[in-house]
Amino acid sequence: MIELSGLIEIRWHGRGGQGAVTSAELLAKAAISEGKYAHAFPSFGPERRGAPVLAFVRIDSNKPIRIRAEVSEPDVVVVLDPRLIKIVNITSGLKEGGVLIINTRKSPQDVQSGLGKWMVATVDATSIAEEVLGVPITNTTMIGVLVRATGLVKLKSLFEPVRQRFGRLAERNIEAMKRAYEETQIKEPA
Amino acid sequence: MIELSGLIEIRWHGRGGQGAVTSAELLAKAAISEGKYAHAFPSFGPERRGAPVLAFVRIDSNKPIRIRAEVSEPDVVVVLDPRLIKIVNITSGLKEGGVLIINTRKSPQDVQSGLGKWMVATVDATSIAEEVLGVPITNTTMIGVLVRATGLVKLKSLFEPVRQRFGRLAERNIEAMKRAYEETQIKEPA
Amino acid sequence: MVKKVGMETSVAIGEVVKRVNADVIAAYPITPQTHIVEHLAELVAEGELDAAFIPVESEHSAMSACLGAAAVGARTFTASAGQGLELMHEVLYVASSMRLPIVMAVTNRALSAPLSVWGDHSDAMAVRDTGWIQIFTENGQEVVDNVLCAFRIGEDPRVLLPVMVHLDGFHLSHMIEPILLPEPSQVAKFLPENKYPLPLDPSRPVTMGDFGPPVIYSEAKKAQEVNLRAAKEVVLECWNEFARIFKHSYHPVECYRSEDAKVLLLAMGSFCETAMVAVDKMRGEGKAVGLLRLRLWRPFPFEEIRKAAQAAEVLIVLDRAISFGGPGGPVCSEVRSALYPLDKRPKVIGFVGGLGGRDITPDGFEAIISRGIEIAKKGSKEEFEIFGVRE
Amino acid sequence: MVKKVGMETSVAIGEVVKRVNADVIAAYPITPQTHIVEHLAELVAEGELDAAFIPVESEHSAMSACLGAAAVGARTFTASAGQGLELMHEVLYVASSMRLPIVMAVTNRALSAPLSVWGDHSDAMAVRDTGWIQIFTENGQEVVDNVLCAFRIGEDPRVLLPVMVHLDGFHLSHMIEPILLPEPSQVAKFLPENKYPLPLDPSRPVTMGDFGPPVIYSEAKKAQEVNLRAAKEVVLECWNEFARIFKHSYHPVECYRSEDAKVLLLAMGSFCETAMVAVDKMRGEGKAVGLLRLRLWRPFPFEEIRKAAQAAEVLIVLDRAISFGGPGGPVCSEVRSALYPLDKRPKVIGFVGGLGGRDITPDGFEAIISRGIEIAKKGSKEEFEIFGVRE
Amino acid sequence: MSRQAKSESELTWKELEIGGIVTEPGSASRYRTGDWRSQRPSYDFSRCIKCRLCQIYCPDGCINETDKGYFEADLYYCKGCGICATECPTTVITMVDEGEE
Amino acid sequence: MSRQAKSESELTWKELEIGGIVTEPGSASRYRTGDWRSQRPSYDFSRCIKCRLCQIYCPDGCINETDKGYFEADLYYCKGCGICATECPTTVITMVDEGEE
Amino acid sequence: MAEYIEEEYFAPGHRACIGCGEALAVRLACKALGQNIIIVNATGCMEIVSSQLPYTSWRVPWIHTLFENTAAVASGIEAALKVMRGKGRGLAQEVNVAAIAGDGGTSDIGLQALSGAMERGHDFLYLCFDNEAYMNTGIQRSSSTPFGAHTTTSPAGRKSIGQFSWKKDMPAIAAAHKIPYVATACPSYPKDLMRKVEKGLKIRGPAYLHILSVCPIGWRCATDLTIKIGRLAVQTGVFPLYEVENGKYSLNLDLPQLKPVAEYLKLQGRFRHLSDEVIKEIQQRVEEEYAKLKEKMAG
Amino acid sequence: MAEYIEEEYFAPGHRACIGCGEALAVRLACKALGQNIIIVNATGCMEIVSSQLPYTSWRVPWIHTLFENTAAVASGIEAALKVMRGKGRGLAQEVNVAAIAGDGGTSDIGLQALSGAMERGHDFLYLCFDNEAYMNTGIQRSSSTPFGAHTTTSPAGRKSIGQFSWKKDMPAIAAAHKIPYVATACPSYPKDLMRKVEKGLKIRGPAYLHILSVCPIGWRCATDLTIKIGRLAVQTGVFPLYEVENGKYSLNLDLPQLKPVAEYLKLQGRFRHLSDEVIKEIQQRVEEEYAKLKEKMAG
Ligand SMILES: Cc1ncc(C[n+]2csc(CCOP(=O)(O)OP(=O)(O)O)c2C)c(N)n1
Ligand SMILES: Cc1ncc(C[n+]2csc(CCOP(=O)(O)OP(=O)(O)O)c2C)c(N)n1
Ligand code: SF4
Ligand code: SF4
Ligand code: SF4
Ligand code: SF4
Repeated sequence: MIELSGLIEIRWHGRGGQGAVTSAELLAKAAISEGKYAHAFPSFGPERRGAPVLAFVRIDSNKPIRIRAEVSEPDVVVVLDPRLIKIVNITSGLKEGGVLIINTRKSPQDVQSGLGKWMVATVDATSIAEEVLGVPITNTTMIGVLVRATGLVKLKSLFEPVRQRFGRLAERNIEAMKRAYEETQIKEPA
Repeated sequence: MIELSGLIEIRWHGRGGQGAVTSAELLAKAAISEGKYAHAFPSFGPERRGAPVLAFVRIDSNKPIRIRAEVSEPDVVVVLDPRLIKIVNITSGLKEGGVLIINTRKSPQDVQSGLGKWMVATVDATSIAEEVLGVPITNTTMIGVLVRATGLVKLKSLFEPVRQRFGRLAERNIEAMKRAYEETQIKEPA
Repeated sequence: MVKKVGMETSVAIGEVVKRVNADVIAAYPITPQTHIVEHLAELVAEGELDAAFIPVESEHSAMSACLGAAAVGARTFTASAGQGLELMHEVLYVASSMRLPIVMAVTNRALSAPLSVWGDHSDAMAVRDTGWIQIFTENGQEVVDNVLCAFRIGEDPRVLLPVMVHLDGFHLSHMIEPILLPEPSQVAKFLPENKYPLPLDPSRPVTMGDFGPPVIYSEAKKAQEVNLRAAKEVVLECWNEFARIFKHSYHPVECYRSEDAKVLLLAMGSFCETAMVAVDKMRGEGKAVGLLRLRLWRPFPFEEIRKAAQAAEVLIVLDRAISFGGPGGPVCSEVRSALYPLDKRPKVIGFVGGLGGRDITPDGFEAIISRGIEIAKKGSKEEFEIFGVRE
Repeated sequence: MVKKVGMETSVAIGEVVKRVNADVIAAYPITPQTHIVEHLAELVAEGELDAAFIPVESEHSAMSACLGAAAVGARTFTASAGQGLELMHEVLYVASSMRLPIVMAVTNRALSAPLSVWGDHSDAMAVRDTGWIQIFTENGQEVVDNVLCAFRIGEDPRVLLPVMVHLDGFHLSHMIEPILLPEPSQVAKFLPENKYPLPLDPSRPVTMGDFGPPVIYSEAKKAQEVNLRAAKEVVLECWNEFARIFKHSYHPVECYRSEDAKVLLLAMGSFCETAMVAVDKMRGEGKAVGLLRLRLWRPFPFEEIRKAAQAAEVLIVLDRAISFGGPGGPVCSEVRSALYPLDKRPKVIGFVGGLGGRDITPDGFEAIISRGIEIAKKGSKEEFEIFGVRE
Repeated sequence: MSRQAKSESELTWKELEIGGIVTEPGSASRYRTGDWRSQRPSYDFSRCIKCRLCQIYCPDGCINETDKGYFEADLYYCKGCGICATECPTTVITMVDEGEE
Repeated sequence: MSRQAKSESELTWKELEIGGIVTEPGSASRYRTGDWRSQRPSYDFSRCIKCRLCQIYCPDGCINETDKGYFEADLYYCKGCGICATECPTTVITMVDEGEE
Repeated sequence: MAEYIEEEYFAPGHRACIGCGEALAVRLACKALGQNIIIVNATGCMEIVSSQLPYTSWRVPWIHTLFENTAAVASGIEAALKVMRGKGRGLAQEVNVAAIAGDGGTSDIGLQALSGAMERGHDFLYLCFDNEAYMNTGIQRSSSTPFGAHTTTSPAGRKSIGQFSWKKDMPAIAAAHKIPYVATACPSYPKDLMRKVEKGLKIRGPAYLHILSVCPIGWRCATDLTIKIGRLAVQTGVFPLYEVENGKYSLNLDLPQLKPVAEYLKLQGRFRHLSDEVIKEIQQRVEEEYAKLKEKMAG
Repeated sequence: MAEYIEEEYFAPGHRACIGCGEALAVRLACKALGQNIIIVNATGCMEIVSSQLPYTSWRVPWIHTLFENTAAVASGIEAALKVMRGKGRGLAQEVNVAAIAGDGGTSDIGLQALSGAMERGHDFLYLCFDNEAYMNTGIQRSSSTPFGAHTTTSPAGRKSIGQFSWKKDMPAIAAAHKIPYVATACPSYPKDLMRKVEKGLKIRGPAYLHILSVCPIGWRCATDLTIKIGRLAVQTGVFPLYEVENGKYSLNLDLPQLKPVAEYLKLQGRFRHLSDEVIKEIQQRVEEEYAKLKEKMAG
């Protein structure tokens, strides 16, 4: 787990329909429920099912957040779909010492050469999601990794938002999140 | 015939559908064709067939006309329909020494007591129109009286505008106009 | 010389549209615009004008049909007023931002509620952001001349913008008055053929009306804005050329007896002529008053207004529209804004009057001027005053 | 104490509408307004809100259905944006002049063409003459609070006017952020029942929406205008009362670090918060800059603006809309107009930026302020400048 | 109520109801449309069969039943269209010119 | 033409065509929708009867005839919907996961 | 006619033209609409002639807002009344809602609002008073203007025979919306008209009534012929009186023998220019349409 | 299929969702529209995905202006081309004009413009791509959304079964305008679709083609089922393929035995909440409508 302080900016990479916005939303809600300042929002546009999309979260423990621009220099990047890595520049603007969180079967070390200056956390979220949820939708699962790697919020702070959002499917999502939390592999920055 | 000079303002009284606007229009066109400045316009509004309506003409031999307000203090008033006399105040604002032109079977003297300060010209335009045009529409007929009483334009200046407007019915309208011109009875102001 | 002929201004507009050989007229009836399109319908029915007259089912569609016609390069005309102009409000922005030259005569009319068919400038002011060129006129001749100019201005390859010619409802549209129509030979000389540079054409397929993401929308808007402002030069050029051929000159701001005037009145449209009568009278009484007649409303003539107004002590602006709860009259507000940077600048006093067809007589104008002078001296409790309302 | 909850602002609006127990919601979908009405549809479908949700076939009908509902005394809500607000343009005038209280959330969006679904203030500015009360907001909480206030203000028997609450499209509408919803008990205390004084009712037949001839139209318009201006007092009263109950106060013009500022920036909407960051930074560098956040746009707060701005040397106004070919930014123009009568007044420098969803960062605001100061000193060739466009 | 009793040229802006609402139902019945008339119905009730058709068909709704059960136009409103005369199955009604004074 | 060759983030306001008109037909074909894909069609052409149904039904119109008369997706565009696979009457096509790298 | 309703809810003093068939139709319809009604009126003749500030001809609650949105305003009223009644707010009793408009306000500029309101199933009665042109603005063609008619925007001329298109079949369009009640009426048949208004009010859901209304001004006919010409429209088959109830057609006045259309046309100046050929063409089309209508009765 | 047209006038690189049936329908229609065409497109999915500045998917002249005015813009183009050709200005050859829009742009907000254009008899082909909701803005109900379907503005809930109204019958409404050609199509039947497009182009006067287009996003179905679901819509009688030529109906694919509607519904998440009762109700209504349609074929 890495120490992040002040205003933390997080960028999600996903595809239209994969729920990147939802995970951003859940994280922000969790942070807010802990009394933090936070907000979340999607990349605004008419992106269609399948197209690469972004979502953003900002969290600050101390003061209200006044910037609503898209995050261009994130502290944390979360990648929901491993196939995006070769398509979009996922580390664009990622701050030195920042955290890269990827859904992949690979270990952090294998992810790529050149990712040395960032902490890297990986998990095979697709398999977890398929096992636990029955569908390869990894947006909730990946929050578990994020929590593990950054400690930005407490895992249990997510339970209420997840329950509100998913109703009878909530418990399974929580389980997936927990499993991801457990199975996360982390490589500290070089 | 009375001497009128400078800016002459004329008000027509008719009913929706009786063609007061047309006669105002014809007069203005005739005046313009004589090189005068003139304009004509209806009382603006959604007056329905049968309702009392107004139309206005201004003529000036020397300078452009800059006022477009309705005429409230006319030099000349023309009444197309004798039944209007008891309904609307036809002499409202009529200038002293002005001219009152009425379609009526009556002689000018009989028209009403109290009209003494104006020149009064009358003709039985309804009968003329019925005889010559076959319908009791007196708008063109009454122009003949106006020309006779005021000399504002030459009678023949009206022929072209009438022809343009009425096509094959023009000649009969001209005839009616001429007859009215002939049959006009005039009483000078007291 | 050709003689002026007595003619209803609405009819005269139709005659101009005939003389420029318009291709498409799409219009929906509304008082007081009807006589214009009725005359056009007749010209087409009689074969005097070879144009498509599209009797659309609403003004929204009127302007939309005009968009389509202009996009294939047709010379396109329409007319509307009041509620009609409002109903096509959304479409107006598209015409200008897609750079489609369309000429529209607007017989200015008040807006509902209450429903009024009579004239004021509410409709014209409600479209002042839409990116159209807007020209105001004061009498039938000006209407005729400027409808002709509108085609030339709008279709100019440097401009390619839609143009509104504003004439006051009834007070101009329904007037029979002396009018000199342009001769065909003059029109031929004055008005080139309409050649839209990139029309819809299967032999050279273009895509019109794209979707503009944030990364490019601002660029498109700046291009539009710069283009519209630059159109002022073309308007001036057109009016100069018009003066050469037709011997009548037009300017964005017309100054009447304003030379040494301490007090200026600024007005637009048909009231200007009435106001002249008042100015003449007051001048006769030795009062140093003058009149500014604002003719080119969009693009707004900043320099001309500053030049015309800055020497005065008091500038009284009469608006025929209210921006409710806002600055009062929009014209007054924009004039103030334009004069704001000047070091020496007149006091600007705003009046609103002549709403929904209420007349203002020469005496009324005198009263406005006098009251304006009084306010300039003593101030007023109100940001602006509404003239001639029963208290 | 109740805790703030993370919630999308659009959803929060729906929650407020539920808490005020609205009777009728008539709306047509348009990005970025959709989440508001979708949430309301869901609340109605789940029986959480006992209201008629009318899924009309266009925005013109959305506002028209609202007119009807308000005329029988229903508490009425709708939401729209951009093209939708444009399509109902004609109807907006009617709502205000017939004095029908309707609350509308407007998720500000740019206007076509090119088509843009993203935020700017073109749509809000395009309706500035329509006689509505218009309130701008800067974050989700302000949206929520002001939607609640809008019902109270609009339905107040002294007001009886429709109210728009403006929230920037996406930047406010689509944000999940901390929000405190009003408690039912607070709502009960704060918001009286809607009692339209003269509703359509067979037991007391009234005629609404007459035809107004020239002899009476001006009187109707003056009544409307006076009433809208007077509404400012009720707005202030409402915000005071709001502060009493909810412990959060609102003002027509919010001053941020403007005390001794020589240079002021004026902005509206969500950009205000970003601008604060820039102001803080510049203050940190010892620069005497401050920020004015204009919140009440209609009725325009003349006194408050004058008071807030007159001591500054330079006032930089950022508009997110262009009045094409006109004064540039409408806000800048109106501010200039309002300050015009002052003897000592700031230089007012106009910028347009943030069109069609283009972001302005804190650095961008710094650049605007610096450039504004430069223009104030050296002048500019342009009447206003468009910020952040690729040259 | 009392407000509407003032005519359109007297009402001040302060006297108008909110939004220009008119609160007196049917107040237009003060307006004398009889002034529009050029012809007037005249009656020979001897032929009247009291079928009421004239009353039904009058666009101005101004035909009232008399004490004797006949139907007669209220000349305050009658515009003189002649429909009643044309539709009367027993030619009770003839239209006569209003005359000059 | 050359204008449109610039991307949306390069074009200046002066470079836009009048009214934002796009003069290069079909220029969107520069846009790589293949990036959207999670699955990819893979072929066993031995079963192919050249009925062309896959080509007809592809929403992205990205199936081309090969030299041998088979039909194969252009992966620059193919979004991986799976329609071709589902509609192929002889199951020539199977969708396979794109995999990570 | 025992069932004649004495009350006049549309007060005299209205400013409709002399002999106006539309005013008559409104007057009769109002009798059947009764007191427990809210009327929404589109801009047009009937609105203008009845509501000049500070006067009103209406003795029932009435609202006018714009030209094109009548059905939408009615939607809002209907929905509001219903939900408020449920909440114990507003009016306690069920109140009927009627929307009225001219043919222009119905078949052209107001069609979309009407279609939307019908589709959503609002419980209201829509009355189209069809005088076959935009009369309020001075006789411009609408899509309801019959073929060949001269109007100011479909003038007869060297290159024009007047209206170029066949009258839009609004009742058919309304019926295609599958609403429970569609009917035609004409004030020349007052009993029939009032019965249909009453029926339309009683129906749950949208009802549409299309009322042919002679306009002596626009049709260029004598003011006393209003009733007669309406009757001829029906008797010639130009405007058959029928009802469509839940998709089922029924003819209210079956005419074994249609009168020649020429009898109808010749009384009207707007058709004066038509040649015998064209009249024949019209005759044929009328017969065809009438036959199709009768087929639907059967079907 | 010898008649398959190779040319793609709707270029790949468009941004429609994976498996979009509407994009397929447009692509196929474009083949039949050919090169000698001008296309007018309403705002909606197809416009957004095909025309993002500075790119375009269109290889034929194409214009988009607004959401609700497509048929009116097409009117202007058609009328202008015709008159200019007559004057020897503009394009020398006759060019076809097509207007395309979604179901929202057709049956709701664009209905009036369409009705007006049909009434005026413009020579153009209107194509409605019906994906049964406002998809571009995120699946809100339109009047073309079928009964019971869940959308974001007709959500299923404790007090709602989803869409409350029956699908508006746009082809019937178009046919009530008495235009020469009305037809339905679906890209699952590509030959039929293209034939109808070609026919619609050839007809003089207005032609209307209503094309059911599966939207995997809005219908909540697998992206590879687009064709299959379209086929089921036809085979269950939910969306019969037919033509109306000058008022005469003909069925293009008569099905002796309709498949159960449930087969169609169960593949789509938007109907997931429906009870067996409701499905039965739908089944019944589908059968009724189908029977009525067959009656019209006979009649
Ligand atoms: C948006 C708009 N366009 C045009 C008008 C002008 N207008 C008012 S009434 C009318 C004609 C009404 O015709 P119709 O609906 O047939 O009714 P009628 O007057 O014939 O009874 C027109 C064109 C308007 N008020 N609003
Ligand atoms: C006046 C207006 N209102 C609303 C919108 C927002 N809008 C754009 S596309 C769209 C939905 C389109 O739906 P449909 O016509 O069915 O086409 P689809 O996207 O489903 O293909 C909406 C509501 C708009 N652009 N303009
Ligand atoms: S003449 Fe006409 S208005 Fe007079 S009573 Fe007879 S029907 Fe009525
Ligand atoms: S998977 Fe879909 S997009 Fe790819 S080739 Fe097959 S049908 Fe086309
Ligand atoms: S114009 Fe026709 S419909 Fe209108 S009031 Fe006059 S007669 Fe009646
Ligand atoms: S939302 Fe539906 S119709 Fe629109 S592009 Fe996606 S799949 Fe196609």
